[in-house]
Amino acid sequence: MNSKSTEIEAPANTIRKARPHVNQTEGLIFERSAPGKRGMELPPLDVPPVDPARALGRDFVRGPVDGFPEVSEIEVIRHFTRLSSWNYAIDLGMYPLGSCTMKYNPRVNEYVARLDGLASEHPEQPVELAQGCMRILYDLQKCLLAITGMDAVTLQPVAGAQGELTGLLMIRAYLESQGHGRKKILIPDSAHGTNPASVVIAGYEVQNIKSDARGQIDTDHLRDFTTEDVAALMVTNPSTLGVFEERIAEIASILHERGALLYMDGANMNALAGIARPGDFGVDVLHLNLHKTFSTPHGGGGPGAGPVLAKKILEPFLPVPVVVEREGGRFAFDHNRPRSVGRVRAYCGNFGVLLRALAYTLAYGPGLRQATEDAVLNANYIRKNLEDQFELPYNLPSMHEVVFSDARQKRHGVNTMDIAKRLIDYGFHPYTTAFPLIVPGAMMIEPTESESKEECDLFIDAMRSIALEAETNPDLVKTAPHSTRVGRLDEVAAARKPILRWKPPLSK
Amino acid sequence: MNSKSTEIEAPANTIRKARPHVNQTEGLIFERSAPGKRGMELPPLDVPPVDPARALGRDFVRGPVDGFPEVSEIEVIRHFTRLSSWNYAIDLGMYPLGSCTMKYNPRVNEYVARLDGLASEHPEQPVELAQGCMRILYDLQKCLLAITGMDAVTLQPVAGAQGELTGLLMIRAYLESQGHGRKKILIPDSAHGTNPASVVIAGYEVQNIKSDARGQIDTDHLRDFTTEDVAALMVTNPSTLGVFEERIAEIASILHERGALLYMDGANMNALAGIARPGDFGVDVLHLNLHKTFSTPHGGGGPGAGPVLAKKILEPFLPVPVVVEREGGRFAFDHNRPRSVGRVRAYCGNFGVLLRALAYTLAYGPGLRQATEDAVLNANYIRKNLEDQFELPYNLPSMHEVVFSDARQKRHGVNTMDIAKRLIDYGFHPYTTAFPLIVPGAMMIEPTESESKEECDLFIDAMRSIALEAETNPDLVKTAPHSTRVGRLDEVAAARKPILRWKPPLSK
Amino acid sequence: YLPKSPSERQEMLDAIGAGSIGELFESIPAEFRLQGPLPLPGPLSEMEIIDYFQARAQENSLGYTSFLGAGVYQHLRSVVTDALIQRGEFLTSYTPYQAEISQGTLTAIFEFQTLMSQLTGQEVANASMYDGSTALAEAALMAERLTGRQRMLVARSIHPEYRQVLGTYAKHLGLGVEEIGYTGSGQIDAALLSKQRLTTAAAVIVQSPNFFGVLEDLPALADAAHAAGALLVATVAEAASLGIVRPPAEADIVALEGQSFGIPPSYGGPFVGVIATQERFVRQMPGRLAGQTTDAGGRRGFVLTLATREQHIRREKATSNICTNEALYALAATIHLCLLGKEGLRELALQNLSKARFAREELERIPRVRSVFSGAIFNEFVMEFPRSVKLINAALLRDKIIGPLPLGRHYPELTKRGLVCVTEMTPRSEIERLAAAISRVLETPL
Amino acid sequence: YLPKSPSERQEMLDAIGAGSIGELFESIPAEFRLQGPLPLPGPLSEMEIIDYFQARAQENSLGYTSFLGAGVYQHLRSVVTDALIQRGEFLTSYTPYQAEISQGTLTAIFEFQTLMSQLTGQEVANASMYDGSTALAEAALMAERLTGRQRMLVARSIHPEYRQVLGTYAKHLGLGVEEIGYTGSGQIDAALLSKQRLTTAAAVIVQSPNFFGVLEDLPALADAAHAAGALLVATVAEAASLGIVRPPAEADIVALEGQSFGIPPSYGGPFVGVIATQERFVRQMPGRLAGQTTDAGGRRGFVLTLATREQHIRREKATSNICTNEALYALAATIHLCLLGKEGLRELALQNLSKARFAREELERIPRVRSVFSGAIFNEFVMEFPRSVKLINAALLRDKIIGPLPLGRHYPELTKRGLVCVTEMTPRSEIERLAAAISRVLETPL
Ligand SMILES: Cc1ncc(COP(=O)(O)O)c(C=O)c1O
Ligand SMILES: Cc1ncc(COP(=O)(O)O)c(C=O)c1O
Repeated sequence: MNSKSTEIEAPANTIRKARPHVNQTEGLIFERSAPGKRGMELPPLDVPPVDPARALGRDFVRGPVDGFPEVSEIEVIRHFTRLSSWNYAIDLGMYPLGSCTMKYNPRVNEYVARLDGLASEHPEQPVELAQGCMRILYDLQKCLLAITGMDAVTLQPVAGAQGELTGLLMIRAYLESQGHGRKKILIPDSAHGTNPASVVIAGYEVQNIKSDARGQIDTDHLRDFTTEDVAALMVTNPSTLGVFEERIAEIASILHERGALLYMDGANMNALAGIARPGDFGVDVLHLNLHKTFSTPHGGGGPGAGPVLAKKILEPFLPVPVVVEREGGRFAFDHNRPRSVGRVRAYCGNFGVLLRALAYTLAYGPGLRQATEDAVLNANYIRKNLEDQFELPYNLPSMHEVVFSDARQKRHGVNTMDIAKRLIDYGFHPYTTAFPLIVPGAMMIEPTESESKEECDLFIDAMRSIALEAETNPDLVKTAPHSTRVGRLDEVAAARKPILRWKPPLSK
Repeated sequence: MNSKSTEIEAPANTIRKARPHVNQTEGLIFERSAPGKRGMELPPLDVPPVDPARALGRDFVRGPVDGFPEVSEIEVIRHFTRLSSWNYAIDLGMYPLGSCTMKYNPRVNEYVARLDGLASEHPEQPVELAQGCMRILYDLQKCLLAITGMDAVTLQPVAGAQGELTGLLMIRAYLESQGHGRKKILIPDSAHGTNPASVVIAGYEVQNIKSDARGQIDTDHLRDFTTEDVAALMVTNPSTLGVFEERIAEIASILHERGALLYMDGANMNALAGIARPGDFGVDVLHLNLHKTFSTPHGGGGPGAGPVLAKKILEPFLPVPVVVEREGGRFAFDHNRPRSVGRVRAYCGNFGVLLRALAYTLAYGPGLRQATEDAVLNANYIRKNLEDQFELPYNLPSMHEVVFSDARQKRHGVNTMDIAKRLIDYGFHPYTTAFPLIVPGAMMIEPTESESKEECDLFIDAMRSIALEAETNPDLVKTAPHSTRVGRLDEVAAARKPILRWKPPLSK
Repeated sequence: YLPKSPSERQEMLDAIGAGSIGELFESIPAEFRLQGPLPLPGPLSEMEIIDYFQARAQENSLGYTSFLGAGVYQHLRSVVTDALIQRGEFLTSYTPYQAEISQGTLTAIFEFQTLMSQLTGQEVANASMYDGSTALAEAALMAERLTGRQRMLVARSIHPEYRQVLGTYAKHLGLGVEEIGYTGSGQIDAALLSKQRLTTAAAVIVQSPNFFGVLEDLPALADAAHAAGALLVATVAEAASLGIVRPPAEADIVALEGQSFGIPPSYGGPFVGVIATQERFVRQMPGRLAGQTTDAGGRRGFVLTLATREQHIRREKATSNICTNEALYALAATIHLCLLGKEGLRELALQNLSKARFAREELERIPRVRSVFSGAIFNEFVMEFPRSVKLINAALLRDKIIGPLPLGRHYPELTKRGLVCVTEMTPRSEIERLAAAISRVLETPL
Repeated sequence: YLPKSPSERQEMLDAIGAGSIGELFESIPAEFRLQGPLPLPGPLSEMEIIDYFQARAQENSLGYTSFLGAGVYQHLRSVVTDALIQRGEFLTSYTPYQAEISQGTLTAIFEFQTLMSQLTGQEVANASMYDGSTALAEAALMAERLTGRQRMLVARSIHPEYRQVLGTYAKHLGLGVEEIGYTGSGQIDAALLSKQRLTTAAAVIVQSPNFFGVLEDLPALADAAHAAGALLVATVAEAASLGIVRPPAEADIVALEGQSFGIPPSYGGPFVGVIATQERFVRQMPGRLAGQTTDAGGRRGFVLTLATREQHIRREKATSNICTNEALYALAATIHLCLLGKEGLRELALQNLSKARFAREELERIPRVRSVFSGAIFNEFVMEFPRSVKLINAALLRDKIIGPLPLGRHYPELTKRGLVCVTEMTPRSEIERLAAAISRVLETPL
């Protein structure tokens, strides 16, 4: 606890969900190093040792790596155990980061991903000895096709952004095969930052289009913008406001009429799985974020997987290879796909993530619908209980997330980031603050289906209490968090003179 | 942090090893229960279901268990993850509980203990299908015999206390076989509480004997006490003062001359492994605490294993069964031991603990000696750096632990428990306070070999800083800890009107 | 595993003022100090350790289907339980003597006590005893303390190894152990429990379901015992039965084995024992107890309590010598039961009940194979075969089946009888395979 | 996995004021709302899920010894790494945007960046890229941004799939990719890198050890490139080589695959990619970076920094579209390297070196089998066989051996050549078994 800030600490009893508790300090692992300590032994070498300078040539050899750590096993265990205790996590509580779908990561998925015979398999081993892996890929493909209502799929992209790139390249390859050299991709102003960034890597130009007053795509504008030069529209549905694009069918036909395609960013599929299928409402290609909707663990920033699903017309353009079923139920890789966009990653993508996503899907089966319903229920419950305290800039019905703004709290000089930081003291991870850009001071809250009513109620209480604090004691909120082992960190200084690695002290 | 106590908080910068950090609150799991929630699904029943009332008879059936929890998997994960974050542990830092040998618990031991083919094995399966388990037992036996220099061993006892009982029963059986119906066991006043308690269950009487001024067994007294009625002396060596019984050979001969035996409580074997063997200095029977010296994890209070090692004369009296090697390297159980004391536990004892102890021994091999040396080095280093601040009631050379007393701090009204609690604020688990009884206000510190010099230095700093606080700000120490999510708990109230279980609220 | 560099060792020796590490061991008489290294295998690297144990695992029963129970059961376990008990904060902590930094363990213990009380129908339960066998022995000693009587009337239908342990504990304390036989139902022969015999007995001791898988009539036994001032001690070795079977609420002391709750067989241990009883007997109960209390700020917390029963306070006057117990497996059982929950517990028990009935019927169909006892069973039962169970089992091994437990070793009167166990983990197809394999064996002449 | 009871759902609906859950979905046009359940398998219980995947594992290569490398390596892993990355606090946290409750992840990332800088001899490294193949593609785009030139000179000895990915990324950005062949040493044919050609090139792109296992002469290549204002981009697919092989310090950008550092093969992913470079290039570097800073009290802490390079701030002007990366495996690599340490890293590399030499000699002893390239190797090498490698491999399967990778598919000029990999995990006896098996196969006429 910052000694400075204790003075303005609110009465402890308003915070029910968390209390400070003693926590271990720990430096960098390099600071524990001492010559001769070891954390791991190797089995003895069972062939004659070679002299590296002889074997490689003097110019190719390096000496011991300067500054590399020398620590014992228990020091490694303690180092990372202590570090871990400084993290918030889904296993500790609600993590309502909007657009991130931080849901429960089932433990059995970790177990099966580590099975000998799965984790141990080499991607180049003969297909006769990889039928198990291939069947996992194939079964997952079938599930994803059923959930999205699409016709074709690639599991190779390893994140949402790579899925976007892959989908865009497929669109490009398709249009070029039709003889259309189109140049632009339309992107609503509410889109996630990866969308425009992916467009550029796909060699397209970004054309931003504004949302209407209700936060939906303005179909009139869309008509105007959809020129001959437009290859596709990238739509996020439900949008990043958590709202379903009601005119999605109309949007699709506007595009299709003009020979353009509809790309859907499926990051928000947690609002639809089991309820509605993008394939039914005119989407030509979409990606899924398996590390969101399909519960694979985020691991502090990855890994993920971003499969791309497409309509029949785009199938020839899928990345190579494609897993196919041959007669007798054997699986094979089809490399011979001349119209393919090529490879977007070596091997079969993030197999370990794909496997977990399949485990997740099998656990629910058709019951995925209930998960989706609960996710939407939670978001609406939170919305209902907070809408008298926080500004709702767009008030169409919410699906899996709700986006407020800090407009009311701003009057007291308290912004969304301050409220977010104060939530930490209340025992929660903050919501998403940076995004969507069409909402200044956005507070994007996605509880997911994994939160109990009790956890939602505690969150509501915390938010209401902070709203009150913003009025009565704004400084308390503006200097939050007060209960963490470090206070707000100086990001400006970090960027101005970046220190991006540890270096041995000069005295040595 | 207790709001009350913050006022008397010392300047934070004296505490280097820990800081408070936000920590999740959590009630009892029963308080999360709601009808219909489930944490685990069963595979479907593949035989016809029976009606329990029919199958068992109406009088033998019960209804759903009242008050039993109904919670989901994520709630269980969070509940126990949150709970765990309230615990201190060896994985977090030094745990210098004297006599408890809290050393690093190697992770690979957890891995091998869970291997399919080991964790899955049933103790009644045919020995042809249990050769792997039996070889583990046999190999461990050989290691323990080598380390202790004894002749015979049983792995059946599942804790130190049960080892004591087993050893005493063997002594009793042996003496009775010699026609001596002796009645008493001598126990030094420094002994652990389990020693006298075990003596009673073995059907013996306890005769306490006083230590001499140096904390050692007074051999003159011993001579006087060792009458015809004395079956054995139970000695802890090194003693619970952490001091080697220098006259151990003399002690053994006094007993042996009078037909009595020497039992050694081997809880402190961490001072001797690889350095000296009890079999060499006259011990007739001893137990080891594998959950101490051999690093099997304590798990918040168990499991353990307390193998008993004995000299040849006691071998016929070992509990049944005994693992033996038959020709062709096959292993078998010998049940046919008519002079055995019988069984002390069903099956083969705590196999999973025994297995871990073997893994530990194999990791070190003869290098166990280095571990012992480091343990003794750490204890002496701490002693050296604290002996000007704390009273050393007995000042013979320390081995693996050092015992101070609170005599100096008492002058300021600060006792060993207060210092212990204040250590918590400094990021340490306290030392042992309750014991040995011959040191009023004991502070029994056992660092083990697992602590780095840096961790020892931090501990020394903490203790010296607390010594200073005891003089300058005794109240700060007396009301510690100040950094934990709950403050000192009222143990008297807990014992006066015991609440030993949760009950559903009456309103329901 | 040692966190010191050679130069740090030297620095520390210098600080101590010792010339060498040997100096620190000089209090050990020179003749007892080892000169050479110990003759031990190793040191092995992590990978070699794994190789050693993997090789051992291959020498066991991988790939076999087993029908063994008899006190150790193959039940469903969740990977969640194992993931949680491996968290260092639980795994590598000591007994929670320092409550302020042990609330995790203490809260879990309190929950364990609650669950065990709920399951057994008793008012309080401890956390924990070593296992079922030692819990039973300790329960007998407790009965002696409570009644002041020394004679124990022990059902022959109790697990033979439990009885052996009880015998070991009882022997030198002057406790008499009298065995009470069983009837054709497989239950204790209540007719042998005459009022006269009971009047000087500390307790009637039974197991339910008993070693033959048969449920005992506890209410009736309790009535008989109580009428004569004796106690009823009930042991439960198959705790999964408590999901559907009437709890031993009428017993005065329950000694329970908790292995069925998420704990692997692990060749016989570690498991977790429990003693549960009535509140009025709690001060004679052995073992650790967590109790609820508050701190100065009124916040709820838990502490170890009633320690005046325990060896570290009372020494030779303690209720038991137990110190280290099976806390981690009490935690595992707690997590497991929370996952299973009210419905799952019942459903699991029902599956066992249904499968055991199914299996018994399948086996009864085999000519000359018949069910032995008429009493109600949970998931185990005794079958009689036309030839030695050992011989049959030897043949079954060829089918990778570990057959029924031969009862002859412990019950000479029950040769050619075997104890069969099936749980929710035994697929129907394996039950059918067992029946078919036994048929085949019996068709082959000796 | 859902934490709600039916009555809680109803309560919440009531609070919202919705008559049914369906009402909450009314913003989806009715025609798009599914009527029936999805045609998906399941729901499966935990045990059934395990059964499904265990069955799949049996359909793979359990029990086979493999000599495959080619970008994915079987190296020693410690159970410690896996235990630590499974701690919920690491496993189930998001990208550390909120620094005050993410210091664990941020500190580990900072350590990862340091380790990668140390290993590659570069000044800074990011954390992280998807894998080696995409890191290489991104490195090429970075070279284009840094030089303003569009032509890439790409060694044919780079991993074919890495080249394919590079091709996919380059294609629509108007980047030219020119392939540069190799010589008899197995190294890039430096003679083809004329000054003229280099003057308009953004970068020379090589891999070292390259796909044939041969080390490239990076200092010389760097000199040539720099003299013409081009950059040298080096990719490292076998990062374990950095324990003994001179680091690519002279390269301007290093694209590294970190799978060798404690990450299982897992049929090709997830792995972890890294881009390392010089400080002066950092603002053109893609991917996440943690930097050191302080809080108001002067306490050290770490934050994500230089985010103005990234898509969530810069959108279409970002250095890359990467967002989610491979943080958990960056953590795994960090833990693994801390365990291995300075000595272990070197010892492991030396073991690889020694075993590969031993294996090559063993295979060279077989008549008509010869080593193809003369350049220095680390743990992989190319052998020429007297017949198709595919045929040989098919025969080796009978011995439960997965043989050399046939090079013909990607290098038509290298039919009958196979790439052999041995690591510290390949026991000598298995190497000998491979040699013996190949001998036997070759003795059998076709
Ligand atoms: C709406 C949306 N689109 C795309 C992405 C990018 O996905 P990824 O991070 O997997 O690249 C995200 C994730 O942050 C997102 O929220
Ligand atoms: C000296 C000594 N003897 C005996 C014991 C009892 O061992 P256990 O707890 O394994 O029963 C202990 C452990 O606390 C001890 O420290």
